[in-house]
Amino acid sequence: MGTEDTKIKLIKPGVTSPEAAAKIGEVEPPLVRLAVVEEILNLCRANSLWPMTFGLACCAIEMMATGMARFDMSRFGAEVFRPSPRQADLMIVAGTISKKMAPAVVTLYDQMPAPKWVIAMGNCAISGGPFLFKGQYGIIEGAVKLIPVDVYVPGCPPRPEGLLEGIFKLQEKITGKRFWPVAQRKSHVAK
Amino acid sequence: MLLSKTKTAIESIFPLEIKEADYARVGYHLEVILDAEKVVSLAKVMMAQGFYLEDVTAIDLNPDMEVIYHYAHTEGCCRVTGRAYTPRHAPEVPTIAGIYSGANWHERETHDFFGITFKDHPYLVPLLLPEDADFHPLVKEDGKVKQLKDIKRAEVKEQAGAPAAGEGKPAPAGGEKGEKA
Amino acid sequence: MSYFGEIYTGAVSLIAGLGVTGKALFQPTVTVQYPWETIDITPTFRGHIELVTDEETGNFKCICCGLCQLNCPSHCISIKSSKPEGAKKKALDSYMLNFTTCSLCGTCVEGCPADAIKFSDDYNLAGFSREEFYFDLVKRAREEK
Amino acid sequence: MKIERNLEEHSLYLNMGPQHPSTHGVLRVILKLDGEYIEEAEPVLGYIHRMHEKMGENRTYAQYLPNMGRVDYLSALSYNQCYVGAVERLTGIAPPPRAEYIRVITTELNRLSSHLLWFGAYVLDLGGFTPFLYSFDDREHILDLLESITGSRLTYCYFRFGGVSKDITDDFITGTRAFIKRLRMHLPMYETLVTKNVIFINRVKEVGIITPEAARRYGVTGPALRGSGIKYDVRKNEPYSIYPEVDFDIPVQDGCDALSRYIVRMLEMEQSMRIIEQALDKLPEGPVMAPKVPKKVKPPKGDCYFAVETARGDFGIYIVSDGTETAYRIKLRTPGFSNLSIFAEISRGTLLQDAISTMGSLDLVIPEIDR
Repeated sequence: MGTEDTKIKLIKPGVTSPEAAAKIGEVEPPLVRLAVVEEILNLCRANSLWPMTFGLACCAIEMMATGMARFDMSRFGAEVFRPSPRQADLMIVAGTISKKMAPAVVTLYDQMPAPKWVIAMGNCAISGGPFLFKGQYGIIEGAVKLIPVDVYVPGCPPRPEGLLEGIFKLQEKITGKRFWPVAQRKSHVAK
Repeated sequence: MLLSKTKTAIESIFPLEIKEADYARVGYHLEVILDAEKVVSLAKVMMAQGFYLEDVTAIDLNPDMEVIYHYAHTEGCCRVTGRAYTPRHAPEVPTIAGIYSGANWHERETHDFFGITFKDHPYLVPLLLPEDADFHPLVKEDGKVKQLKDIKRAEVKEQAGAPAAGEGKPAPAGGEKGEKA
Repeated sequence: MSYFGEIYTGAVSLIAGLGVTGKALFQPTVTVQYPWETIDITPTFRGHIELVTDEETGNFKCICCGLCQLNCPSHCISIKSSKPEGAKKKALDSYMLNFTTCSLCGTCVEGCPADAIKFSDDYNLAGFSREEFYFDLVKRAREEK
Repeated sequence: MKIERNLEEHSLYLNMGPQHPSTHGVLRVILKLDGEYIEEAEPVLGYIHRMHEKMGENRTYAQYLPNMGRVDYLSALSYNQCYVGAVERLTGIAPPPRAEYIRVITTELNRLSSHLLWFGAYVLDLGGFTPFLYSFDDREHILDLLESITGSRLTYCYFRFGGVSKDITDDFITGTRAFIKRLRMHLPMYETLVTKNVIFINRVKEVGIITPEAARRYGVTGPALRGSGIKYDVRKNEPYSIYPEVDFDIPVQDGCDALSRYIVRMLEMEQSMRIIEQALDKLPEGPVMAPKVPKKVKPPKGDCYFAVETARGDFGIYIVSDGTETAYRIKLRTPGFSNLSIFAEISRGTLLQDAISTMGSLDLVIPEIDR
């Protein structure tokens, strides 16, 4: 019942550990590396992230809400949701990954062209979240067990602002600098 | 009206095994306790009476697993619960997928969770669990599984003479099976 | 329906749709430029939990009863407390919150007999590792002061 | 049911999902196609099976509450209501009237938000993007209202055994009234934009026919059943909470097709608004929690069934208690499970592109089907 063996078997044939899984999709270094070109490319990549339409559970609704009128992810260049992994470079793992779904998640990740990034949105994608209990038999305890994750957005589900912050963090990771100010929270506690 | 009509219809086939439940407390009107063989004839009666199948599920009990059929009616308010018992070590009941097409999935799910075999089921493979799953998650460990008398509400209705005696006494019909353990 | 009839009905429903969009064009803009400006978040918002300090004494209100730890459905709270020699009350040593398994149900806050925990308003958390969300609430509360 | 894979045939096997934009989650459907026509369809479930029933046996009654928001995250409050209703029936706790009113108001708001999301997503499946933006805009207003009292936007954990966790405020009441006024203005706009649109009508009319007989055989409930001309709604047939005290209708359409199901949902939104208005008018004063709720809920031995009408149909919880703090068995009867099971039958012989309209019109929420 949900032993370590079955978990690894489910990940992918030939891939036996998360470390090996982390190597999937690494970009081979270019023959000639020009720092300026690289920087410009990264700037372009960071500001036009194309996420994949990939909703798993509750967080997917918040992901949709982030793309819609109120929160409008397109202001930060990340609104082009692509149904096909071949056209996407950002995978937002929004929801619980079950053991049955795990091979599909890995396949989808493999199909994305490099360079590619992953945001684990919500507690389920981070660690299994509320569905993590002793004797559980159905879920993968976090997306990081399957694929390398760049940014974590906690919450159950996170507010759309959380996902936006995740995108900012990812842009920070790609380019090495932050474009947007940190949102000044108005504390309700003072009231 | 609907209730009495249904009761009569079921009684014509199962004269002894039907009892009226206290709706306000348990949420269903009729409880039918069946032999495992008779679930199909109950399904036929319910179909003829215009009921739809809510779900098929089971409870892991010792020594007999309880397979539960919930029926409800679309006109008016009448809920019928059918209960069948099948041995825990080799649980098997006939399928009703031939009568209620929706039962197909419910039975597959019950097979997933409890390992109950539905005889003559057209396609009894795991539905919710992975295809190669070889475990039944809702089957309890040996130490945790209870007997029927541990989960049945003590009968206090009707027996005006001995309301307190209900506590120790197992529920009729099904309860006796639990006693034998 | 005739060929021209179809064109006519098609055109009518197209224009009707365009009309709705057209109307929206002339409605006032309500956009808030988010990272620069923010709108107030509701006071009831459930973020991760925080420890409340007593304003008079400056100590934590927590009485270390462990009810939050016990009630939590996903076991994300762990408290360590000790009773110093001669002291009347238990003192809080550490209050660890594993926010990555929290389901924000509010059981801990409601069940707290001393009103010692509250929801924070951290609505835009994100980080590069899971460990960033294993909060040491005692440390956090001290830093905030 | 099962698709035999015979390679000599000239049939095409098509895998739709588990990652597909119009399955609304992780549903996989194996389709056997003869050209553009579907010969067989086999939905494959379990891609988001989250062990809710197993968790019910591991957690105490109160600890199981947050699960309810996650079974069906779009109408989480209906699920909250069903679960607390079942436990209250089992233990005999009676919530005060104000709490019942608040429950109905918030649940109906939640139903509105669910229908709005369905409306947007369904039209998006059929190729229209604009209504999605409008419906989400309206939906955000509901989420704001609900967040102001429950603290969460989606996976509410608001009802408690014997009441609700927090009283509603005057701001909420005025906000709700203002929202209803706003939605009443927007519904005709949706009608112009979508309901009267020729392309939309052509894609949904006479598509995905569910006959009343088939609906009964599969146990289809909710708007999908009412679109087939059967007037069945748990709120009327088996009244719970304060539904007997409010006046509302059950919209029924006889078309049996996707368009009828669409119209039923649109009409239901109006009825939900009526319920909310009446409940707000009648809202009694008083506490929102029953006075004597034990800290540890320990129902007596026995079983109980409780059903509510969610946005998708008849949801029932069957709890078996062995007298301890943890349920012996919790069975969730989810409407989507039965509603989806009919898909294989109604899509047989139809065109592939109609499968999308059919599936969308059933209003599937996959975590609720897989549990």
